[in-house]
Amino acid sequence: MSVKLTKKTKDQAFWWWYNGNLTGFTHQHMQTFGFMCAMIPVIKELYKDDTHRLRSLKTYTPFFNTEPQIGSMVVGISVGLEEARANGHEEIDDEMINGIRAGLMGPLAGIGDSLIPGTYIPILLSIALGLSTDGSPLGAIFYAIVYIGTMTFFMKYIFDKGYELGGRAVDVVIGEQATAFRESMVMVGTIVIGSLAASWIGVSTALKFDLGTYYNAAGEQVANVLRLQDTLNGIFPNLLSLLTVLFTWYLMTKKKMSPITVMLILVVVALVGVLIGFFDPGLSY
Amino acid sequence: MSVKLTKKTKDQAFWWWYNGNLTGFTHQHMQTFGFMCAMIPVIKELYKDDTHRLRSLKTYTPFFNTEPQIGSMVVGISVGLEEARANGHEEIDDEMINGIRAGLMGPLAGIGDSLIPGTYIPILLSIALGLSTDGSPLGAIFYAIVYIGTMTFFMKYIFDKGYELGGRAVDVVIGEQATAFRESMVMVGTIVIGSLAASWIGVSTALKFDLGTYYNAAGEQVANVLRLQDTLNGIFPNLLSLLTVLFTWYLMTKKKMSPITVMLILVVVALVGVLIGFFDPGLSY
Amino acid sequence: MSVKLTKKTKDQAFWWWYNGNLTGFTHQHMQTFGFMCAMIPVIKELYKDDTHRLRSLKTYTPFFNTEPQIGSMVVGISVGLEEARANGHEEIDDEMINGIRAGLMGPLAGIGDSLIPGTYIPILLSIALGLSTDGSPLGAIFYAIVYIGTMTFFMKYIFDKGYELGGRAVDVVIGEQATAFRESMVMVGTIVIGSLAASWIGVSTALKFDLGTYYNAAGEQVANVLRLQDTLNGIFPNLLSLLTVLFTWYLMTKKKMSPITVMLILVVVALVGVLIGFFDPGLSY
Amino acid sequence: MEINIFQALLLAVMASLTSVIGALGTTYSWYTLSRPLVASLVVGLILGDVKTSIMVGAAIQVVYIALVTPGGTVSADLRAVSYIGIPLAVAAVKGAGLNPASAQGAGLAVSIGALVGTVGTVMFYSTATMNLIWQQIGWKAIDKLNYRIIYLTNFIFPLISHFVIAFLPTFFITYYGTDIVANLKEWLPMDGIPMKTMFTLGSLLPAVGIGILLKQVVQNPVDLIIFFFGFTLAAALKINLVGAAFVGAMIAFLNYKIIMVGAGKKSASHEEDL
Amino acid sequence: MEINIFQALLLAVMASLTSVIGALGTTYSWYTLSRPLVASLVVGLILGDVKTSIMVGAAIQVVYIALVTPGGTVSADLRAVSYIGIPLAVAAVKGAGLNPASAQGAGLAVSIGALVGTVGTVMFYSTATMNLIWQQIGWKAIDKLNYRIIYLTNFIFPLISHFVIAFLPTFFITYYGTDIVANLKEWLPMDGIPMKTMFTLGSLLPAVGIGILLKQVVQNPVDLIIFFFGFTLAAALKINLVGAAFVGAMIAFLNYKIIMVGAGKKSASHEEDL
Amino acid sequence: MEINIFQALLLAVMASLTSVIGALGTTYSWYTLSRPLVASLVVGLILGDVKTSIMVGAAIQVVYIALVTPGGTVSADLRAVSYIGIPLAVAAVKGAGLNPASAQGAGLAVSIGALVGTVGTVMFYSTATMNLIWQQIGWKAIDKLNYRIIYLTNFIFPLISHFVIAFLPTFFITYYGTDIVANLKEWLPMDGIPMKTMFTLGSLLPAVGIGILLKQVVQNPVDLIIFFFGFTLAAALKINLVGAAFVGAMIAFLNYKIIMVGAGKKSASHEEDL
Ligand SMILES: OC[C@H]1O[C@H](O)[C@@H](O)[C@@H](O)[C@@H]1O
Ligand SMILES: OC[C@H]1O[C@H](O)[C@@H](O)[C@@H](O)[C@@H]1O
Ligand SMILES: OC[C@H]1O[C@H](O)[C@@H](O)[C@@H](O)[C@@H]1O
Repeated sequence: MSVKLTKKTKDQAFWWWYNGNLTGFTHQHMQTFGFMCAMIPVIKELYKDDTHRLRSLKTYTPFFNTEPQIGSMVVGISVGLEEARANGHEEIDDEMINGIRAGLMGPLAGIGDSLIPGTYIPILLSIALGLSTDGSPLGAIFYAIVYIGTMTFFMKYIFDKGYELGGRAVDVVIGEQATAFRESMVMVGTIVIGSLAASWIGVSTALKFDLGTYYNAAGEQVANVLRLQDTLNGIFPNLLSLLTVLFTWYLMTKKKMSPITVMLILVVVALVGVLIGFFDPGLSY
Repeated sequence: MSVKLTKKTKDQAFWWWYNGNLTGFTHQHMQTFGFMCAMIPVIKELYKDDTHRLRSLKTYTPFFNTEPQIGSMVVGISVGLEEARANGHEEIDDEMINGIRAGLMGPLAGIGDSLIPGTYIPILLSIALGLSTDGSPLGAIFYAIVYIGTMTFFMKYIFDKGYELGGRAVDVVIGEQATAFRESMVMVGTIVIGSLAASWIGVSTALKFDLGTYYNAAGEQVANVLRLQDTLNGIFPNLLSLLTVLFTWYLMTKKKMSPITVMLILVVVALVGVLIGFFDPGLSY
Repeated sequence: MSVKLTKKTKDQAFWWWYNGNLTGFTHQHMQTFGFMCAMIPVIKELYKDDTHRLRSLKTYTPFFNTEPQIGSMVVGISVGLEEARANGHEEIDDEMINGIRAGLMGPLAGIGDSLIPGTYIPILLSIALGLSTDGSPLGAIFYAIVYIGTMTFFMKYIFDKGYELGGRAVDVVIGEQATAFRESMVMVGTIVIGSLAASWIGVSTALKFDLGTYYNAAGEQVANVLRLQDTLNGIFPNLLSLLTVLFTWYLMTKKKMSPITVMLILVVVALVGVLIGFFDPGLSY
Repeated sequence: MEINIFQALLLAVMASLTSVIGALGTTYSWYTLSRPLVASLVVGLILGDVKTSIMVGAAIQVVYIALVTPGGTVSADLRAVSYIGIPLAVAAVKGAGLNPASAQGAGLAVSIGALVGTVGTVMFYSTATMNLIWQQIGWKAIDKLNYRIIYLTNFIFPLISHFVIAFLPTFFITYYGTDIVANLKEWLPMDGIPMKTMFTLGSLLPAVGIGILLKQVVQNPVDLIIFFFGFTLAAALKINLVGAAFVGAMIAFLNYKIIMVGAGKKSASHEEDL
Repeated sequence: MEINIFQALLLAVMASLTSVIGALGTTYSWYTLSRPLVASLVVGLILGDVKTSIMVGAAIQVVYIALVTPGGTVSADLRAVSYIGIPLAVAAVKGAGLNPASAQGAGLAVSIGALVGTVGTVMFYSTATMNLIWQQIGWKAIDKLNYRIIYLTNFIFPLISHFVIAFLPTFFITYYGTDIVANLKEWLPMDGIPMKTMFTLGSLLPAVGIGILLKQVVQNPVDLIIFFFGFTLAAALKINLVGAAFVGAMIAFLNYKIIMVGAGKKSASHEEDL
Repeated sequence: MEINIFQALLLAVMASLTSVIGALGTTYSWYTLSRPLVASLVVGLILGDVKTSIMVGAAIQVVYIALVTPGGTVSADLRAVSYIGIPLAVAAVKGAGLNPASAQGAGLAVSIGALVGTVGTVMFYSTATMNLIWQQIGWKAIDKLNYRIIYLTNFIFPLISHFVIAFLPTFFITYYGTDIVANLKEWLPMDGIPMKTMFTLGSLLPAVGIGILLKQVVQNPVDLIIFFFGFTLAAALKINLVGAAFVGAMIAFLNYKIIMVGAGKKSASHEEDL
């Protein structure tokens, strides 16, 4: 006796996600509630007793966050897996489902952020800006229609692909292979997050020491200025950003601080840094 | 009772290869026939009965292609292995020989192409051009003698080295170690082929969108031109070349098309691309 | 019955190292004697019979060399391990201790050389030069105090850390895990040494061939000069340095030559190279 | 030019709905309605001057054309830029009688945008923090299988946060702000402590987002090696994210083989099922 | 200047023998006799004006100095460049009374070279395709152990391809071509569809060569990861092939250890025998 | 200006104590007392003109500001630069009546420094070689557990090397050298064989140091793969040492997992204890 989700239920899952992936955002749980809302119709249809419903709902309580649009794939996969679990595949337990969720969210966050807001949107906006040069509303309308149209199609498409994959995954990605696959995906994710950190964080110091002058080999008087940022780059490029990330990671992981606390600490760091001249964005209107 | 190839037979193998490595070239089999012609004297001397001869001749029917001059090493290795097989080493079967052939052809193609026509010949030609500045035939004569001389010596040398290696290989590279070695060589080959693709294919699009102008932060009117090639490079450098290779690979591997068919398809692609303005080499006399 | 080294003995080990890490330097043994001198007080305190003393002293006879200041960590680790061995941990044998020493010395040499004389000292000296612009002794005094002060503190600190680590290591880094760890450290070391070679050796040739002129596509007469160094860089950047290192490695490892002999060979190479015009530093006063 | 009470109300509604965590959802609100170019059409309709508004919006859009918010870190919440910044800029530009497409016009617009962008950042973090209250409620509902509360937690309760943190300030600022805006540059100069700190903070905060992502994948300090490797790819080798993913895939491929070998299977088998 | 029937015949013979898959073998034909500089000496002897021919050949040689043909993909088959292009260029240059070493002389020579180079490319692919006929025959001979046919397939039958595809066209073009050549630039302008398509094709075709190589090493889609990695090395990191081979060796070294561990052997053993 | 016998003796003592393998130990002697800036203070006190000496020392210091000596390879032993070069330069500068901070003054100082730097290099290698004698003695002491001899080998015997190779030459050169120095540039021009050979040697010798390090880690030729990989990182990818260590750590991490899998343990366990 095999249970098959109705199209309607799958659509509900998709649209709850589409509309609510970030609406209840906190830095503590990010997209966890959004994800749960998407799974609720599925869980309600698949299981009739509360014990199973509770077990399955709780499966989705761990932290979740990714680029939400490309991330609809993960929702699709989870729906597929949940369906397979309801059909008696006992290998599919919480650990496996969350392993896959956790394994995918890193890479998809990196790839999604760089491809959607990082690449696709700038292209569309360039075109749209061209259409609006003289104050014409055309560009704005063009952007809204094209972006929402293509993105909705894309999200639905990979949601469906994910659903199929999730279902099939049962036959393939089980046991040790699933572990190996998941761990390796996490590895890609970690590498991508590393690159993300180096590309998108640009902490730098404005500190410089004016050390008078000295005479070089040609006997010329040369200004002797030590820019701390140059020195740090010599040790490793973008070192301060690396250290800042490690610092936040350390506070959250080892000191068990919440993201909010860490942010408050950074507020203090920023203020003190500015006061002592360590930080100076050097901007002007 | 051990069989040892005569010097004469080995020389024949070498010279058949030297003279015929590409003479019967098709995109289907490339150097397969050239390789076979080199092996025939060897097979004839080593085996007296047709069963063995046929078995061994058939060993060399799979596809073969590499930079043919540096590739004379592979011929040498095969001669050595064939000799060892004739001496009763049963581990040396078709799979093993072809594994080694296939493992080496990728790396040697990449390395050979970049070192011989890519580096050595340009140097010789530079010198030769200098000698021919005023229409003197000296440069041409110099190039012909030096290139043929050094290359013939080089080919013979690594053929002999290959032969020795092939003979010795039996004691060493057998069983699982051979598999591991072969697979790892194929891996190097695949990586080198990847680099080859990126270095030697330069598919690019000329498409650009003229999107009027917009005003930047300083209020200056700036031309808003979207060059598709720039955008694609932003996603990944040389992306179009990557996609083109994957496309040909897909057609040949998954759609089982012959290289000729694929080339005809590319003719159509080129023509259509030019007509719609996607491609434009932008050359002039 | 557990033996604990007195603070005094540990301090002695540290200061012997501090003062003598390179005083008895030869290219044959480098820091071996310096290391032994640091271990002697430890060995004398831990063991009362000559058999054990001899065994432990001999543990430190293999070649040792690293950046000596950051290298005080290795001394600390060895002291910790020796103490553990004296307490009956039989897994700690010569092979293990030397494995760790050998595993660490490569990475620490690379990292230490680039961070201390390569980064920290230039910074301090820049500041000091600024303070001495007008012939004032201030800069010299500043440098001497700050460098010696911070470096001594640093060396003592990582010596102590190393000692703790060495003691704890027993519970953790034993058996196969120790082997895996050591081999992997050696791997990092080898990679770092490779980078070191590429960064710090700059062997280049001055050879160039003046090949008259030729006419280019535009019909212009162009000087046709072949710079060997450019050609070599085209094959692989800094190729001559790579070959020189391999040459010295080959002489020392395969031909069992001593470093001194190799250096004398290089003197000849340099002289001959200069005479035939292959080398030319191209300097002037 | 004045902004009347009704207009200010509409602007405040829009500011509540948009933002990266706005009530209309990521695709509609953040990636569409809060883009300055799109917003300028809405603002133009509200203020009754589409042409000027779009010219101002376009100038501001250029600055934020590739805004990315990794791991919930927002350097400029566009809801403020779009629904406070654009209206005020339109008012300021018209008030000063400037051509919005001129150097001064565009410059003024962009300055106002930058200024309120930092205000938006504060709004974003405050909203996300206030949402913690609702999640407390939602969290308890799970055990009771109270689906309704879960949906309310994700969709409805956060409206309260938006009301307090986005609606009210937007209303007041746009309603009273037109006079103030002219002197803002003097009150909050870029080389003053507050603005310097805000922008410094803007460069530090993404580290928290990355830190949160990192926390998910790195439990074991030894795994930081993998993170360092990825950092090196981009920092020292200037590889982009797609390239990093390719290199990462190569490494992960080896890792996969290692684990499979450890599990006693030949990695070759099944491989093709991936 | 005229090219007589006898000269045209000799040039046609040379064109048949050379090419990358020419009858004289790679080292003699492709890498020596078809190099424009070497060819110009041969052409000079045939035409009876060595000096002019070599000056023309040298100018053309510079363009093709580092021509590489990976995986049987040829962007310019030098047999046409050398044995059609050089003679026609010599004729054209002398006809116009130009100094072959002057800007106009060298420019004209190079233009003609480029033009017939594309003709040569068509020749190359056509010859390789026609050879498929002979391989059909040769393939059947294997089972019968008919060595003679195998040798004929590799060495003699392809001469028919060369006769049809290289000899005849070369003969006619060089014999009748001297008048035509002057107007070629007008008939086949570089910004016309035919030449644009030819050159575009020239940039696309190497992909087939690489595709063929790739097909040999990547059966399993998952192995594309390795290919992507190699591509990234050159495309994003600008590493050259030797460097890529070094990096590849490092990865392969780990792979070797993994497989050996999987096979239950310590990789350490035997390693030194490699 | 003359250097008297007493001053020359003091300078010779300093030259014996400093050097990278100087008797005062790495931190005090090499990294402090032999730095030209610090040395110039000492020299100034000895010669009785601190100001001039420091100006000269500062000019020379700039040249050697980032001197690294990997694996016992020294391109310029600063003991000669500092305790022969600086005094002679001070003498020369004052003799010629130059301002040490002028173009000519600084130039002269730096030239003399470069010149005696190569002399120092010879001193360094000679001392290290002479120390082989003492190590012969020390080596025998180990078996006899003769601790005293071991300490003497490392600390006291090498003083003899320093006396012969550094003390005596320094004394004589500084004592008699002031007159000579003016003409040195003519006697040993930079484009003469001796200086060319010296500087060429300077670029070759570090290879021995790296070779020694390499010998420790690469016994098996196959391990050269790892070395080539590291070389490629810096040579082709321009990564610095810290970056190379990060990449290396990633590779080593995989290697660690492979060995652990081979040893029949799941690498996951214990990992965190590292
Ligand atoms: O980085 C992944 C993801 O993190 C958060 O959920 C938000 O900042 C999103 O905009 C982002 O795409
Ligand atoms: O790429 C390897 C090899 O492929 C084909 O055989 C020909 O194109 C050769 O010229 C080339 O060297
Ligand atoms: O390279 C490591 C180390 O090698 C030798 O011991 C000396 O050259 C030191 O100065 C150096 O730090």
